[in-house]
Amino acid sequence: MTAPAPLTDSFLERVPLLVRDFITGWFPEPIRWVVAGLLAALTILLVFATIFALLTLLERKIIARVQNRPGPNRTGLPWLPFTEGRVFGLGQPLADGIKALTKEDIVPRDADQVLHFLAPVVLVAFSLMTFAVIPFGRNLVSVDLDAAVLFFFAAGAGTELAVFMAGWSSHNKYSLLAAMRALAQLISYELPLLLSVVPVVMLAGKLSTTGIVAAQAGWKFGFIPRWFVLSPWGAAGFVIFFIAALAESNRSPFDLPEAESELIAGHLTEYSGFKYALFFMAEYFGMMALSGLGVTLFLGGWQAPLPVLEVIPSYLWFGAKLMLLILLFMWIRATLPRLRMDQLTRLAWKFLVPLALINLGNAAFWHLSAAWPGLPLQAVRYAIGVAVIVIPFFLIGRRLSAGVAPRTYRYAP
Amino acid sequence: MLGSGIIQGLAVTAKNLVGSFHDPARFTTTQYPEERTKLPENYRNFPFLVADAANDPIGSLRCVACQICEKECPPQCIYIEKSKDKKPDAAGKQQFFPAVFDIDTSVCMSCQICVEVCPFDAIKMDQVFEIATPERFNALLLDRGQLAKPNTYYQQIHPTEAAEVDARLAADRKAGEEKAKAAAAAAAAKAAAAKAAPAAPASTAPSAPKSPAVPGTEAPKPPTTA
Amino acid sequence: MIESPSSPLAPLAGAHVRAVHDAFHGDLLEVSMGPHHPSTHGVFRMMVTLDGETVVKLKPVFGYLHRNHEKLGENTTYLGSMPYTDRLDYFCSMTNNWAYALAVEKLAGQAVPDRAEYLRVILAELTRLLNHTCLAGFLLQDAGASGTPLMYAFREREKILDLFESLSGSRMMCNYQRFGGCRVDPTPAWFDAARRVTEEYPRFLDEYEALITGNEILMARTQGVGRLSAALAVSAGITGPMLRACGVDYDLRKAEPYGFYSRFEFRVPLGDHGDTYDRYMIRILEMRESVKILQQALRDIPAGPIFDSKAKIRAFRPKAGEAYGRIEGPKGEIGFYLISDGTGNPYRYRIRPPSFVNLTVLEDMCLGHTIADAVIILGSIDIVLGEVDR
Amino acid sequence: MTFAFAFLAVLMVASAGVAMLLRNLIHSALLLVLSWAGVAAFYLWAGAQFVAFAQLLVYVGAISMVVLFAVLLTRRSAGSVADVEPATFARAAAGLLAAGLVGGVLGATMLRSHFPTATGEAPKISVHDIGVDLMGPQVAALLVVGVILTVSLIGAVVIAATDPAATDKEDKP
Amino acid sequence: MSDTPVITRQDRDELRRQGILLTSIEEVYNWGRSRSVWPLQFGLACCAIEMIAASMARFDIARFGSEVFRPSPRQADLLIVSGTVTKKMAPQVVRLWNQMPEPKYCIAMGACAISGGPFKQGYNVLKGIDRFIPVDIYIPGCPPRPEALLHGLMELQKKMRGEKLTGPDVPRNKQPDNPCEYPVPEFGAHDLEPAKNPDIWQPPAPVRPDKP
Amino acid sequence: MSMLNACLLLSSALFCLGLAAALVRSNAILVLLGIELMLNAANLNFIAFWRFGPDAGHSAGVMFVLFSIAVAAAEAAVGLALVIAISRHQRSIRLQEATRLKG
Amino acid sequence: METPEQIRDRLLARFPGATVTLVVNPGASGQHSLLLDPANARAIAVFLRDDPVLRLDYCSNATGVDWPEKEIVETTKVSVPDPAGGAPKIVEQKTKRIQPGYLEAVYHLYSMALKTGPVIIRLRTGNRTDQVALPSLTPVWRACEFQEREIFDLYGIVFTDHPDLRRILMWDEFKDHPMRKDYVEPDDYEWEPTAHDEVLVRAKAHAAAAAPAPVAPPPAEAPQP
Repeated sequence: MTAPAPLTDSFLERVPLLVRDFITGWFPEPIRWVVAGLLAALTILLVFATIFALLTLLERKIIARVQNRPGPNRTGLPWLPFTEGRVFGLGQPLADGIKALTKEDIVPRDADQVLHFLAPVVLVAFSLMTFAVIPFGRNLVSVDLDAAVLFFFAAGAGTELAVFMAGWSSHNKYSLLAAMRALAQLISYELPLLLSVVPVVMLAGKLSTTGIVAAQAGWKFGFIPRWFVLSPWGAAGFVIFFIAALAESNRSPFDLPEAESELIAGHLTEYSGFKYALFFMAEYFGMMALSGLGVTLFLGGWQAPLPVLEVIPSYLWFGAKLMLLILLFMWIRATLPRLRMDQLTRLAWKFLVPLALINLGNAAFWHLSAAWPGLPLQAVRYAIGVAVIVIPFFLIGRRLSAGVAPRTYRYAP
Repeated sequence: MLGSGIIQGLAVTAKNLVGSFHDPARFTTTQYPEERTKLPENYRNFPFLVADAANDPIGSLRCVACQICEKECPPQCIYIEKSKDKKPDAAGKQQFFPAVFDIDTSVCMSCQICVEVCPFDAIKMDQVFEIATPERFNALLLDRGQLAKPNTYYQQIHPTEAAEVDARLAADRKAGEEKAKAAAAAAAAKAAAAKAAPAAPASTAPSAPKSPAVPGTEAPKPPTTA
Repeated sequence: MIESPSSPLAPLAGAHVRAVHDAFHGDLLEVSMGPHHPSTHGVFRMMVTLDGETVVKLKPVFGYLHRNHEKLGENTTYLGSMPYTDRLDYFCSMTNNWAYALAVEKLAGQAVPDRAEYLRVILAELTRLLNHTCLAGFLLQDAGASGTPLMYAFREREKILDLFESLSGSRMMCNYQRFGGCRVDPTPAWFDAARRVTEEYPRFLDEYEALITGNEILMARTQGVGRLSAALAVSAGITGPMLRACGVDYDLRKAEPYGFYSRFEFRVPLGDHGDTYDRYMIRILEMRESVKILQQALRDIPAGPIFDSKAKIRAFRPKAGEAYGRIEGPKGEIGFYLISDGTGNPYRYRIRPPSFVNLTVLEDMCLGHTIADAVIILGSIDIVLGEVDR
Repeated sequence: MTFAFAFLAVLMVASAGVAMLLRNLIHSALLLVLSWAGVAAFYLWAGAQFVAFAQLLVYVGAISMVVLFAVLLTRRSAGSVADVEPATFARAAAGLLAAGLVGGVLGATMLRSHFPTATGEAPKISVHDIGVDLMGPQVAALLVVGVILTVSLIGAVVIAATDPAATDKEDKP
Repeated sequence: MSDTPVITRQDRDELRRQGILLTSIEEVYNWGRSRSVWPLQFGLACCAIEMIAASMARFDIARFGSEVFRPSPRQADLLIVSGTVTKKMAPQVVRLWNQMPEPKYCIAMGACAISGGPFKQGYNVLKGIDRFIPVDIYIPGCPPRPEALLHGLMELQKKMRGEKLTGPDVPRNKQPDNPCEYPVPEFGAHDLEPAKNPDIWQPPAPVRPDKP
Repeated sequence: MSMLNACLLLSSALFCLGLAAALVRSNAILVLLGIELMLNAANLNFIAFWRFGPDAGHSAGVMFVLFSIAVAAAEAAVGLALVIAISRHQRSIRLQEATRLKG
Repeated sequence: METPEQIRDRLLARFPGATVTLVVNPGASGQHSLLLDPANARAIAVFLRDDPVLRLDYCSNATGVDWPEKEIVETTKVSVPDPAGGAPKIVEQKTKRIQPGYLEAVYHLYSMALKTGPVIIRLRTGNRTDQVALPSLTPVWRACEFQEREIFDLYGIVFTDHPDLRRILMWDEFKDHPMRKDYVEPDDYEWEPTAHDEVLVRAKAHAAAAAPAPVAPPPAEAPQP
């Protein structure tokens, strides 16, 4: 993140980099890169912690609206002028934060003290690490790694380890069950997640996130963006990625490790006060990171959907797309019941993995047929691409849902 | 198709999400302290004692300490002590009155049986529900000073029922007065020398407390602002 | 850091903490779900033995809400027990009232005016709507649907509660029926409101079904889970929708028509699988039938008194004898068994609670399923602890 | 540079050493994960980015999970979730002696021998290079590894899969 | 602090300086806590249904930031004892209370939780949860309307906002001699043992104040 | 001592630790972990020689490590499957007790 | 459906050794019941369940009733011959007898198949102290499982052959049977503003037991009349 911003970009586009250069300019040259790195980390931490706070409120509001009620709206910011202390409950996250910070921290006597303490720390650390490789804007990536996608998944793997640590160290049976569930879930969903990403890597020819975004640049016919999600394999890959991401971030309907109605609060049962808040934060970080990766890989990253809209700076586009995905997460959470453990693993192994493998072939076909000349042949190519993924979807889907169907009922004579 | 049911469900929630911004049927919240739902007339919470005179609630209680409600109260939360002496009621008849009338609202189950069994329309159900308090013994045991509320208040919270009751009482009183008049006439005819004294009820009862200790019952005002 | 002496195992395990700790290290995991557990619908407790996540043993533990209802009933007057029946099954105070009133009327040979009988049917069917709606919401809540179906259910519940409140004065604890009739005569405005609710209800049901009934996750979670055979159901005295989900045609409204149920046209839905999905769907279908009954009753209700002029409110003393009266409550057959010795208090006051008896087969239904299934099987039985423990 | 190396070396050896000493199986596994992460950090330090991430992904993400899962699944025999009974003294002594001998020989050799070293910059190898290499000269090896992985995974599933009938028979003494 | 007899000017200045700092910290602290009261997802009987109703769309306790009903006591700030506490249940309630982290509050919702209510004469009914745990707000009613619960919650918020970080009237959890563990009663042959916690249960003497 | 030697020393230390664990511990899972550690130690050598060795820049070292990691994953999967199978059959994962060949 | 008398007669014919008594219900409901002797109860129950005419496959309600020992004053009219030789006088003679107490289990049986019922059967124990065992009908109707446990818990009737006879509503350590009429509640009196005699009696007993009276002051603000 040390490259200067090209002057061809608009001023708004360059603002973050200019700010960075302004601050690093105060330091001597040899340690500038360190400062820049720290600055990036700090910015990510601050920005995403703020977004996390607002997201908790947003989620509560959205779920409330779905349920025909207003949600938190009485906790304003009393120190904010001209609002009479009421701004849509904007103070709610702050109040929650203050409360969580001042709450007593309980460690059960039977618990594994060290692991119990380490789990939330490890979790937050790993989930923050994943942000490092996501390009938030045209020139905004903390570390432009060659193997960025691989890094993302490597860092993400640590989070599940932390969930296991939390569950196991609490020495509570519900937590232990949650730990087992978290492990099984991870083992099951890491594979479809990776497999859904492979076609993108294949077609972009790169593991670097900036490279993948660059591969989606431009517009077909001048108005259709070349985002991967708009191709048949990309759409299928995105759906698989999204489902697997839901599972990876332990969100409904895959929130089995902290299934309230079954396991109290799962691995969080024994956590109180600030540690609990850390877990909560890490869950949102994980959700944001996976959404960010999804945006990067499938939705064209920070690219604008239309050439005219490029005046809006790229990081805003990225933010908008990220929000869209997160809203989708929330919408799903407000609607669906939870799966059972065996159904969860079956969905992964018998549905997502085969589909992801087929999608791999589909992507290969797409790559090989890229040179088919003429619009009609391109249409045929598109049709084949859709058919290759939709037909297996129906077939596998029917097998998966065998024995499960709406029923008709009889009435007593 | 796999997923169609899920999409249908998502459509319903989306409809509700959007609807909550413009459709009152999909935004059902009454934002309590500022807005209030209109309590139905029949709503009941805890009993209170009807007093005929607003300026002297304790002195003009309709209750004659017959103790029927005390006996019938299922959770047994009423405590009554009958007065030693009698005093005239609103109709001018000499009646006992409750020297002590306590209701333990920490026990009361708001069943309204005391109201049903009361032959004197002296105990009615109140509608005040904002009585949360950090105190238990000092605040939740209501004595007759806290329980007594004027008839006008009763007319405010249960207008239909109060109108019926008032009509019935008025009829009773009229009948009573006519009877008394007849009796008086008879008495006058019999012995014109003595002067009957069906005087207006003079309040000799103990003075009312200045301010009851329970929050929420300080001033008898209707709880609904509709 | 302050060390806590007891982990959350403690409230969950109660006196058995030691044994559970031992089980922690053993082959099988013994989990005590409840009495404080998010999905036990109150203070119910299940001692569950798990192999992995599979239930191999499940023993229900009762009594955490044993409020000595029967003892209190024997120490208070006949009328005094009426408000207590409200608190028995706090979703269905109207049907509880009716069952108790029916038993006392049987005991004393008390007649009920026509209008009151119609009113009772109307209120009982509204109660059925209320109860089944809430059950569907709670069931979905147990299945992990972060509150939305429950919220919609309670949205409708509030409409019915408004009716109850404007009629009887209380949202939940109606205390409305009396021996020989009802307490308050509804106004025409009330009937209009009731008609409006009845008209709107099918629309809610459609929305609710669109939200969740066709949902693949729900179907996968409930179909084939917690099967109950008809033979076992009959032997175990299962009643209500749970029995009819097993395909046994036994609805007291048809089998032993009390009140004026013989005057109404409605059907009794039956399930074929006896699993959790059937139990859920039977309730949805019953709600649609209840709407039909309500429409007929609201159309046909006659004018007249609502309280038998010969009935007594105070000093009610039926002559010695005994009676068992039962009705088809929303949760199943609720019965009252009364023995009178001629005094003002019943000598024996016994409640036959439907959900308590329905719990008999909980273990049979849960064995071999996972702990997540056990939660929704329990949810589909539809228990209310006030009535289970009394 | 050397400071980073020293730090990583201490981290790796210490965590691995403690892991091997502990009686708590879960703690051992988690400490070993730390050691593996240290190895990954070493690769990163050495400039082999791709390998480092692969190491992290495979060891921290996959193997550790499988190990923890295995620990939990087999806890019935371990007496408790985690505790492992100590080995017999003779066995321990023999093992330690053997390991010590090997260590001594290796260490002595390492200390005495001199390898020719390159003095220049760290070699750079990009993902692209690795890809080209894998698909070019190493393609045969890649195929073999693919086959090995597939076969071993199928084998693992077959071995670990529950055979209800068999286990039932086995359970009866 | 008003009852301190002699205060030098120095002391007063010091106090004032501390006071100002404390007041603003106190204000923020109390504001945060009172706006984020997470109740324990814990229902006992009839009142629990009204408690659930209070969190539903019509009344929406979420507006106060309190819709986060936590299933685990570790993350809860408020124990709403909603319904009859039977003697069989009482030990569990006390345990739950003990497991909640400070600062914690207790609302006794409904007649049964306050005093046993209509079931007071029952042999298995605890006559008020305040025999074993300290209750901050009593909400009478059987059951109280959901609005009454909201009112109770607002009263509690008022109480929280009025709490001092120092001085003689600091909240329970900051008092040095405060028992952070409340004794859990055991099941006896006829009754709970002990049947009450005399440290916190000090009812008035059984004399009628208005009776000679 | 050159950097290469230091790396090799580190690697041999790790190797010995793994060896000791594999020999001393009786728990099958721990033995497996020891073996994994030994594999890691070996991999360390490849990278060390690739980085500091005379023929720097040749990708063979990296390739070797990649393949080795893949094989290690396979080995872990099979090994742990065996452990689970053994534990299921004889209710113990003490290796001394795994003396029967017939399942 | 058969009347209770018909059922009794059939039962007596089928089970010659059994005693089956008709207990007449004088109340308005007219639900008479059959008193079975415990020895044959299980066999009779199986018969009632399986008999094709009755098919009482459903036990709706099972409950206990406590009938403590009570004094019965019977008034009989005895004609006393007049010693003077006149017409015999009819004199009312009062005899007092102590009816021994017993516990009773009552079962309400219905038929789901035929949609008929109820047939009520009762079982009585010998007395209220030691002979309180009755045969469990859970093997016949599973519905009795929890209800019989409840009777055991609250009344103390021991059901032989019950699969899982433990306390159900009260805790395991509990010793009493609270639904019996002579059960004495534990003294956990709480200050109540009540005039009810029994409560006051308890209050007095409590005050006597707790010699040092509680120290807290009485409600202060309560106004004096």
